[in-house]
Amino acid sequence: MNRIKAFITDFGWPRIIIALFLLGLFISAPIVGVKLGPSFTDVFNRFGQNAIMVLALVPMVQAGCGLNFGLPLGILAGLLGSTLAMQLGFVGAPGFIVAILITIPFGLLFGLGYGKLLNKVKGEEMTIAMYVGFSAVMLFSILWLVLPYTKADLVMGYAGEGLRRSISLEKYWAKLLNDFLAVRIGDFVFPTGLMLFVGLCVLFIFVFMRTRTGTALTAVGSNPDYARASGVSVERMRTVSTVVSTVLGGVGILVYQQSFGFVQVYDAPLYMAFPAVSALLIGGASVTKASMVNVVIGTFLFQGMLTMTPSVINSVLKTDMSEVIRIIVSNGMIIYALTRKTKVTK
Amino acid sequence: MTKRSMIVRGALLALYIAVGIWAYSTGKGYKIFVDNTDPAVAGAITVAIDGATPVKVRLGGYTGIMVKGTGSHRIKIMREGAPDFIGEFRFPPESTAAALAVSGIRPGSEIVVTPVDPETRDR
Amino acid sequence: MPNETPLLSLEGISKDFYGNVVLEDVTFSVGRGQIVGLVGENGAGKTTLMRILFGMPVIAETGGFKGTVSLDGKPVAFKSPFDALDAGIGMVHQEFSLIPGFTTTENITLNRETMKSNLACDIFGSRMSVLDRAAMRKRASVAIERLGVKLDPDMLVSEMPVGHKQFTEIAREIDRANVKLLVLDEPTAVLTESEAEVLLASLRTLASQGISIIFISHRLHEIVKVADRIVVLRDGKAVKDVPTAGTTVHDIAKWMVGRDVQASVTELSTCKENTFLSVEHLWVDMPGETVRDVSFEVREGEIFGIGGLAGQGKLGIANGIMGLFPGGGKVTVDGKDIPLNDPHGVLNSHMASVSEDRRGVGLLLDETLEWNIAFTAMQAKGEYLTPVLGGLFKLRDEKAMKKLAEQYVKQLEIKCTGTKQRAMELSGGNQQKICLAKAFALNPRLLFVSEPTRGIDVGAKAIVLETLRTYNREFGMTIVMISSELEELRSICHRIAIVDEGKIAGILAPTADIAEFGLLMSGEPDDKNGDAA
Amino acid sequence: MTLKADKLGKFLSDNIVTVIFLALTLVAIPFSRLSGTYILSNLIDRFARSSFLVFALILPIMAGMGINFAMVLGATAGQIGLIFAIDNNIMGVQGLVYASLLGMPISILLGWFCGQILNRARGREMVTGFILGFFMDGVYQFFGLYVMGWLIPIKTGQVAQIDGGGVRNTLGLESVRGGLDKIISLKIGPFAFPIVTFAVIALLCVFIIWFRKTKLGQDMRAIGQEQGVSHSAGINVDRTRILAIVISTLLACLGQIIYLQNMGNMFTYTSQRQAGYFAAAAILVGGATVTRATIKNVFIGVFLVHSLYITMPLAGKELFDSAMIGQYMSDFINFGIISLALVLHAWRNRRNADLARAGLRGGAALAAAGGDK
Repeated sequence: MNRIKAFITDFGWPRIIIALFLLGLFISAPIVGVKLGPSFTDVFNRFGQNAIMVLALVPMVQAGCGLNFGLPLGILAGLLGSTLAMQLGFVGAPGFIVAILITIPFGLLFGLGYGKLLNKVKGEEMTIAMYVGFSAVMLFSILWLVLPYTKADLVMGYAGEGLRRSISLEKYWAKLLNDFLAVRIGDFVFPTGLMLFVGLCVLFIFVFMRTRTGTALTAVGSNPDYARASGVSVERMRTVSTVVSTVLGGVGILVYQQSFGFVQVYDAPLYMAFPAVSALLIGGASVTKASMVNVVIGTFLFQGMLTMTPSVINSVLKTDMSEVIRIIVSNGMIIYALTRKTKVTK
Repeated sequence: MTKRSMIVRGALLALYIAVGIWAYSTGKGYKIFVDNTDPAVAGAITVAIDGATPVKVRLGGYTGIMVKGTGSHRIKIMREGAPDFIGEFRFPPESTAAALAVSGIRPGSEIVVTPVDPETRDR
Repeated sequence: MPNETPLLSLEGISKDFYGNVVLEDVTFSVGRGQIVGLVGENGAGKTTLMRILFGMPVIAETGGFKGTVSLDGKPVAFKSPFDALDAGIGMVHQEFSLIPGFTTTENITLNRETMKSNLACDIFGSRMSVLDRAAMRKRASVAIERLGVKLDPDMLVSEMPVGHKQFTEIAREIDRANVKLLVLDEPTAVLTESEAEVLLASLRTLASQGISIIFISHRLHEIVKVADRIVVLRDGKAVKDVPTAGTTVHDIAKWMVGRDVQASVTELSTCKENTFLSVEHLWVDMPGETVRDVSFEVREGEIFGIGGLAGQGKLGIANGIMGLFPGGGKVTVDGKDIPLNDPHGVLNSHMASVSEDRRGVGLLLDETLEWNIAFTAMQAKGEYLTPVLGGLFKLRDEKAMKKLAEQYVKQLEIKCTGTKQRAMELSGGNQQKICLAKAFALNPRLLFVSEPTRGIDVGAKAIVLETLRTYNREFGMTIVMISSELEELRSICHRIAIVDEGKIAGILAPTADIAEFGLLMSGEPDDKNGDAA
Repeated sequence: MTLKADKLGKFLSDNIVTVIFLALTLVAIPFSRLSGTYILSNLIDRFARSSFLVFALILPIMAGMGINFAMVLGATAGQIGLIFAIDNNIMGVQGLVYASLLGMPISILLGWFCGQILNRARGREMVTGFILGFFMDGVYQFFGLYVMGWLIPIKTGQVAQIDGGGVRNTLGLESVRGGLDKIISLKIGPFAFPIVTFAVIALLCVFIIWFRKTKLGQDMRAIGQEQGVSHSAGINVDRTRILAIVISTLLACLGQIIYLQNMGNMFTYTSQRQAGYFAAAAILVGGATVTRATIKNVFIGVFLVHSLYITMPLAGKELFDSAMIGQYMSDFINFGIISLALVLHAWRNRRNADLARAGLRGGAALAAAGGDK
């Protein structure tokens, strides 16, 4: 009994409720006439689509920089990567790889600047990150208009300049990973390539967190004074975590785009950090601790809920409440995490 | 002191309710349907009630104008080639909408306003 | 005094924290208009005694206390400090509790402002009253006048010199309508000598107005100068309660530190003659433990003790040399210059330290014992890493870390469920052993240990000290041990330096007269004004 | 001479956000090719429209809780009030009074709830308040789209969505439009002054000035600087913080009603968030920091931000031949200026702390040097 109680306090009521809610959705889906096969396909696709952006948050949480509301910076690097690769005329798998290769240096650059900035504003990271992300998205909105993109698929039809609001990846690398080695079982399709890529990224972070740097990073988040006394440069570790997070955010949006089929520019990345943050928190992470397990469970629960709610609830209530549920659950989760006392209280 | 503060708080509550009642009763809007079905005078008219922005009503048509509160309202009817008509009417109490036929207006006599069901007349 | 019943009397006060006796049968009283000087080392029980007097919730939470506190002859039991304040007892803390952006007046009348009621009060309560600033200013001026000092009632606290802040605090206490007793905890600690003089004078002024004062200070000559009676606390007991007349600073120092039982001095290792560590003109900016100008030398294989009262800067020495707080000066180890302000560089120079702040700096509370012990060696020296994929990159060597942790768990008798247990779940003593293990894992030739036995039980204390002795004897490790517990230092060290006001007041042999230590700690040079009373 | 330069330098560094913004505006004005009269008459109108909202931020800053991004809760309450006023067909100033009477209790409730949350998120009030605003969006949408029309019937066609479910996304406020502004509108040349709205704003200023002199105001200033000291002096810190948020939320409710009566239409589910973004930008541009804000900051900020809002899109159009660039530019400047202000504040705090410590260090170093001799 006590162990159950301890588990519940540790895991947190909100997560249990969400898990039970999702379970309920899956159970009731066949009853209300929603096919499970396509639903599961959807859940897996959306899991893979979002998992890397959730994963991108982990290094910064572990390094004590809090929830990375500045994720849009990484996303912008990814947008530069995909649009430039398209502009240069790469298609298919090479196109996707070139997009990643372009994304990485931009991610490094943005992450470095962003990390340096966050080091100057310790204590207010999250608010500032949010606004820095917002401003960067708006600055890039101007750039999308003025940068000399020329490819007809990319630019706005009538003016011939400025990117379209959403650019189709149909002729480039749409569903590239999703369809790679995809396994079809009845009406359920398992996106093998997508899962492999996500697995690769998770493995990368898993290994990274076990290197000397990764270990130092965790210690900085756990107790910066201890880390400093052990000869670790706290500022440097925080910057490293920010860079890794930003680069991974860029790769994350590339994976998102290929699954979604479109590149969305202008103010689309504005609020993209929030669903990622809530997914991580739903997975059991706190503002100061996050693990791969949190990423996987959280993304699955959150995306599962987002996929299942509209189909199930709509067929029951004949009204689409999923948006409202999404807003309340995701932001409620963030508030819960922000107001929860962290484990170590000095 | 506590008694005094009880009285003051009670007065405040009463004021809150009173202001609410005042706002509701004097601010409630009602719809006046102005019919322009005067066969004698062909052409559109322009109507302004209580100094609001004038609205054009084509011949044979009608328009709905919101007025604030029951009681007396001023109506101004403008017609090309004729002097402006200014008159007053009272909104029929206990109803939410009413019709005002321009054709029934005779200088000197009272303006006739008849209650109507807004659901049937609207749109 | 014409009045027979004393204003405050404490009778048979005893208090223990979970069996750890802090106060034992303390009895003394304070008469009207009397100044009682309360002296004692850190940990003698002064703070706990004052907490009992003020009814701090922490006392009730830890099981209450024995004995009675009587005010005006009537027993009282305060449930919170606010009750004590209402009863007319004021407290002036060592740290300023003032609001920096407020003026003197605003601080003196804080939360007791003079107010004018208005209609809004009837609706929303008295907090809507408007402050009567003129009346507040008048009250502040009266309080300042009673102190007999010059203070500008309209000056912002943030712009004040330190002394004025202290006076503002005292003025705030005497502004209370019925103040009868003031407790001042180390009020002169942050003051210059001349400021302290003025403060002492105003305390006398207050006493002459009938206000009783309990004056806590480690500056013994001040006590002798201002107090009517002196109470000396040692190890939770009131060992002396004497009138000041005829008492010397020397006497007090002796009562303060002197133990009834002589510490068992064990056999010390013989250290070499060469200088191993040399510190010249070290200054360290560590808040609350500022080191101003410290120079000393430690021989190879020596256990060098650094003692002194809290806040005098002894902790800053180790923290400064280890690069944790900004500092300057010249430090050489084994003839080589040690880079200051560079924790990584220091750890690579065969040095290690055990922090006094176990939970804050010493441990990763949320991580495993393996992490805690191996982390510093991994980061500073690149140990406990194993190459992967033909040396492409290196990963944590969990196996080696586990082995290391197990070795120290056994060696230091660390009580835990396993090396995967999280550090926060261990007891204080075992946590301290983890900190030692972490330092030993670096294989240092010079080890700084700060407050190694603070807050741990007797058994763990013995193991910790024995371990230090063993490492010193068998591996020739040079140890600088910083401790508030003089007896502990005397039992283990070759030489003991006493730090006072950020400087070394003197270096003594452990066998030196106990009173000498007391005098050094109190900042009383042995040669002059020893018998000022 | 150098003293003067020093003073100028200090002034610039203390007001850098305002100065940058002023410079941007001064550059944008000629490019926008708008006449001075046009800009000025627009400014007067917009000043009346939105200053009240910005005042809502002063008290929480005073109480040390930073920018109250959760003021959108109050704005939401105001919008709920307006929805009912429109649905019940209450017109003119009465409609606004009716909306306020409904909105106030809701905003007090929401403010109390928000205060409780922020007390649990000490040290990260701003980000929590921000997310709380998003959270409230969900609750509000639930109310507007599902509760309205289901539990609470919608009476008027122009409030309900075309398909019948809930409140529509854009609500025309013709019946209350200018309800406050037009009671007395003083026309001087090309400029129209909404006298009553100005009077309300003036009244609010008087209230703020008076409030600073009350015991509660003094307590807020105290906890804003030193929570620990205030607590040990017997001030109920938690309660005082909640009160600051409640008053802020209440003012935001009234401010949003004043704002919307001037606009004449409302984006039911997004207007409240715009209010939050705008108010935060305005008060920071006006020279306020996260810890200090005055009435002057509000006025300067409202003027500057609106000058840019008026001129920037047109300047963008003239300069880049693209109205969109101008629009994105103002959004960028809006967010950017908040980031800049927050970064500068956090950075300045650290620098000041370092300077204070360096002073101490100098003393120690000097002592060390003195010890040499």
